[in-house]
Amino acid sequence: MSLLRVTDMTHFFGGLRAVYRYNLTLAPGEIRGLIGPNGAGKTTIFNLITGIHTPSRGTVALEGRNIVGLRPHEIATRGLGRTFQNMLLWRHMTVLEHVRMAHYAQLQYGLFGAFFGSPRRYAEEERVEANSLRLLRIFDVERYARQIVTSLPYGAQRRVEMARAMATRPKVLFLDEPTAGMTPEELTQMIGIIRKIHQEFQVAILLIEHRLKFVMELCQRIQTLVFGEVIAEGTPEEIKNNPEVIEAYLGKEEVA
Amino acid sequence: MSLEFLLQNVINALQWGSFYALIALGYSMVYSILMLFNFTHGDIFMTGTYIGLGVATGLLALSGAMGIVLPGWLLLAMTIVIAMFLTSFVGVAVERVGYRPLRDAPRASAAITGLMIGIMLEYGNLAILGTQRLLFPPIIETVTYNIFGVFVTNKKIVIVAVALSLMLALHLFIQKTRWGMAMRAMSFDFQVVPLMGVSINLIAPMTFAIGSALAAAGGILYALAYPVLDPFMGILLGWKSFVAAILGGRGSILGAALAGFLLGFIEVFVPIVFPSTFRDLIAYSIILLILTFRPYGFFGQAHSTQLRL
Amino acid sequence: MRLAALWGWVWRSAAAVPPLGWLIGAFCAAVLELLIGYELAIMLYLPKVPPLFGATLLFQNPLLFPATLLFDLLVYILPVCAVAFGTQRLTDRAAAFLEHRPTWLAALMHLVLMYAILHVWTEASAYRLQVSKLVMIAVMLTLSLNVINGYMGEFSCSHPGFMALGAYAASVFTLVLFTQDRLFGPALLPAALGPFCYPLALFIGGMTAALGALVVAIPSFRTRGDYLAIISLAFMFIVKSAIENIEPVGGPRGMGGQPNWSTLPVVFTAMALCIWIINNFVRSTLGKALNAVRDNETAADAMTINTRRTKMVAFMFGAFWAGVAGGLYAHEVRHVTPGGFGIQMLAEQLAMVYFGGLNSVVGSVVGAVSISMVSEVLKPLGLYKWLVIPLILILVMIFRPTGLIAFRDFDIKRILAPRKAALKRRE
Amino acid sequence: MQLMVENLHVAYDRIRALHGVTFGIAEGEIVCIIGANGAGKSTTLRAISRMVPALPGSRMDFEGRNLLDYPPEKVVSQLGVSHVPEGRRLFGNLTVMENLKLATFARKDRPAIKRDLDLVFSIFPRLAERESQPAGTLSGGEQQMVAVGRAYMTGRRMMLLDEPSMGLAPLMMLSMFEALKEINQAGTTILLVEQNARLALKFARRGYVIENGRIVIEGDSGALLNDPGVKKAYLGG
Repeated sequence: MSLLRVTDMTHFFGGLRAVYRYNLTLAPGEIRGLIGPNGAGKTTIFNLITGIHTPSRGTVALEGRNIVGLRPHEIATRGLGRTFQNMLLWRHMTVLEHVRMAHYAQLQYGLFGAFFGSPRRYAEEERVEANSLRLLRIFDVERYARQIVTSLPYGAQRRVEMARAMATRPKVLFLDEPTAGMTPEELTQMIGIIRKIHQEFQVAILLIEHRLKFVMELCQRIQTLVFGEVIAEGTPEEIKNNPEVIEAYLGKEEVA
Repeated sequence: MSLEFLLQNVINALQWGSFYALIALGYSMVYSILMLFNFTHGDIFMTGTYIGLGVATGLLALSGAMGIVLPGWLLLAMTIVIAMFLTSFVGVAVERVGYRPLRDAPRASAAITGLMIGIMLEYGNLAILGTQRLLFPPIIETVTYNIFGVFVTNKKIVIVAVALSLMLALHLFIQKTRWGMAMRAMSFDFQVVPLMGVSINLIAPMTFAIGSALAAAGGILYALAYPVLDPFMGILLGWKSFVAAILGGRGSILGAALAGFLLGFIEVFVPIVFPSTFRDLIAYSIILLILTFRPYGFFGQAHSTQLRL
Repeated sequence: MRLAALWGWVWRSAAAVPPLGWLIGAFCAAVLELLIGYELAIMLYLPKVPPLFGATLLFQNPLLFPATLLFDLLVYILPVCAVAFGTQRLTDRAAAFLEHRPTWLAALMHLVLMYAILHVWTEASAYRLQVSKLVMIAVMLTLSLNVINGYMGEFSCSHPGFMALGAYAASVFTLVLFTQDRLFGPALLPAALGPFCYPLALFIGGMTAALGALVVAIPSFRTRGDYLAIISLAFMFIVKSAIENIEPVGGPRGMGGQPNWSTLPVVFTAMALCIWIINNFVRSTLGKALNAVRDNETAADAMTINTRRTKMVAFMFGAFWAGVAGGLYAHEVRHVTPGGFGIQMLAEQLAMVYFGGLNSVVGSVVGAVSISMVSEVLKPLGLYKWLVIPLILILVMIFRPTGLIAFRDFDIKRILAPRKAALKRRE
Repeated sequence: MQLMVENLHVAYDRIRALHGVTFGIAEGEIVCIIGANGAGKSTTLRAISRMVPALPGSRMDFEGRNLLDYPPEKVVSQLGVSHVPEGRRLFGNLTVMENLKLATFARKDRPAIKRDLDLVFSIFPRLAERESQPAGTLSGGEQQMVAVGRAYMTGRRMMLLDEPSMGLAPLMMLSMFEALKEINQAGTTILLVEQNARLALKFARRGYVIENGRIVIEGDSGALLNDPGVKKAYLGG
């Protein structure tokens, strides 16, 4: 059974067609890539699926249940975790607080516990902290745990954001350009980290990427998006040799 | 309710609307340029009125000393122009001292400085002029016309006419001049404006200056109708106009003017139906409802409502 | 250079004494003042015991200032330091002992001691007592406003409105039930029961304010920032003019004759509860969700945070404490008018929050205490006071735009920890 | 060299974006900077036009004058360095003509303004047709024309272009680059930053490859096109 199924998703911003008849079937544990030039609508697709915008047409089903129209936090609670292209971190919070915060939906102690500091609260918070530290260790940012997130190096911030997304216990993880602005070493490291979380958490991953090499190495299947439409879909090999993709993505051969 | 009664109140509403609209324009302009509210504006209105008082008294004394009897309308025109000119410097000073150092700070902090400068203006006025209330000199004599049973004073006509023509002038300035063009551009995207070779430090003070000048004009018109001045007069009118500016949609000049008049109408017509003590209650309730269901006012755009912190 | 070294030495030795030591020192000073304060004042040619450390005399009668300084030195500074440093070893051991007991025990001990100090100190004059109570109420207001404006980052202007709701609801409750009143007729219950039901009255005041906060909280789902600021401002004006139009509660003339139940222990307990609960809340993950919503709502949503619930909780929670503070205030000044809950009060509260520091419990306490104090000190200046306070605030905003002590967690455990260990840890 | 950038360091919010970028452009040249997303391309341009502050130790000279002495609006109006920002950033509420006129706000030379306007309209005849239309209602390609035209009107010594091909259809891209060539021939030095590396290198004479805030490769376009390092920087190796 497919974990996430998007059918005929279409969206307009004003009169502008941002996404047109987008389809996606994601099996559990799959890593799928979404590539395309800037402004092709990749991030919009993420925003539509995760509920930031509601698609004009089409359906999105997670484990067979429709999630269109749910509020973003409800969708996230059901198992869609994500990172953002420009890293939406909370600028006054520490790294540890970021990851703890993402456990929000898993907390049971309620307002009463928060106000009066019930023993249950401390028990739960302790568990959350332990889990957060574990995640930070996996993403190799444990040493920054008590620092304010804006004081971290760029690559570390990216990893904090991923750790934060993993703390929501996603079934599908959406990564929006996880390697933007990274050095080659960090890039290699990131490939390792993504592989690791893929194995450790058994999570399906949909990732938007710019660097073809990165996508080719990680993904089993790749979709290419141009002007809101999928123009090609297939294995990395197929995509690499698809003339339309080459034209859209690298610039026309005659031009070059 | 007779037609005459209705018309009578329409004129009153227009008069009040003129005050609100003139002040609201200042809030709205500064907002559209700098994305922050000039909370000092109500007190700049007050300061402008007092400056107007000074100018009018000075002019009267001067013409008296020189033995010339100036016609009332000329005196009024001169008072308005000179007071507008002088008050614009107050606006520029407020921008320089209170807002420019805080341009990159959280906007709430700028709001606080604005409020504080306002308090300083109020109490500064008290400290300088003392606690007795001053009377605005009667520059023009009241003449009442009876037009088909509707009583209209010449003052009301002057107030509405001057307000409307100032608004028209502002509109022309913003639409036709290159300064106005720069202001419109800045309201759309102020970060790119320097790339056009236009300095933000030029446009921002100018906006404050224009807003303050309009507030001064509003103040003198207000004093014409209600000549007893009070250092705290800016609070009530200022906050209401501020609300009108929001209601119009922030940064929208047309919206601010319309909302100002709307507020005038609400305030004049509510006491006809309800007890007059309900005036504020109903006015603010209407505003709250409008903003709850139309969160961006009449003409506002839904961009960047986040507070920077 | 030498001055810096001296300062460092003072700082280091002060840091070596745990809070317990300072509190005991302060208690001794307060007792000392009660015993010999008057005689000492006479000896120093002071007309009476300086009510607020002589600060109020600063502008009233500057010539007396040296004498008051001497008074402060003899009665406060020297005894406090002597006791604090003298008992250092003892108190540090006590702190170490308490460290391994439940935190509430240690906190309670310190609170009791603090109350004792206040109790003794406010014996001296009714003025001191009233100022202390009003400052504590201001602390509650500032802290609860900080929840909305600092922790959640909305510019809410409705706090005087919430406070008015609380003040009126609590007053109506006590006036109807326990007093023979001009507006509500004879008491329904014996007055002796009153003080016991007073917490209930305050709770009702708080809940009324919290319900009122829904009017602001619900629009906050759709709009933020400036528009919400205006909605909250409109709410404040609506509350004010609505009360003005309700004749049964006195209309614009206001309501008076509340029983004087806002005694020092009541106000102190309310403030301690307020600080404790708010601090508990903002340090929990549920409370930090406020910060997440403030710093980036989209990210908060994507991280499973129910942003609507969070906003609603912040507004209602903040309003609740404003309501409680309003109830206390009404029973302290014993006459409230709707006009009192207006722009002026709003400006004062905002000043306290932004002066003290956003997103910080300590900042709120510092802001409320210092602005209240400055305001008392400058009272003799008359209206010039309103030129000085704004100027101070403008300078603070320019040089520290988020306030003096902003974005700081208040960790009772760490503060009460024994010093020896703490110092060692720092090295 | 018309523009000399030496050891340029920039940080946003304490995070370093550029670590000592050094390069130079001679008058009349077309030079491109290519690199991956987030490598620091836009930041370099923004530092030159003084939109972001450079850290101490950085040096930037334009025609013998120290760029660091100039605020952003004076870089434009006094030095004649214009900047087409990423995403075009037109004033959507102003008409096309107003957008172009605003760009001459600080200029006093009326005849020259007229001449420049004519040139813009001759390069982009479409704009003349849309003169009184609000810029926000134009198509992506037309908006890019306004952005370039507007930049040309502000200062003609040098033009900094941030991703001029972004979001354009292939045919539109080509004609945009043709137009840029014309502008270059009219005497404006061009420094552009591009994600479409082949197109950029074809168009420019020389190129720099930026990676993690440092220039890692530089050379003639022809050489760069065949350089394995370029493929690595651009395609992620």
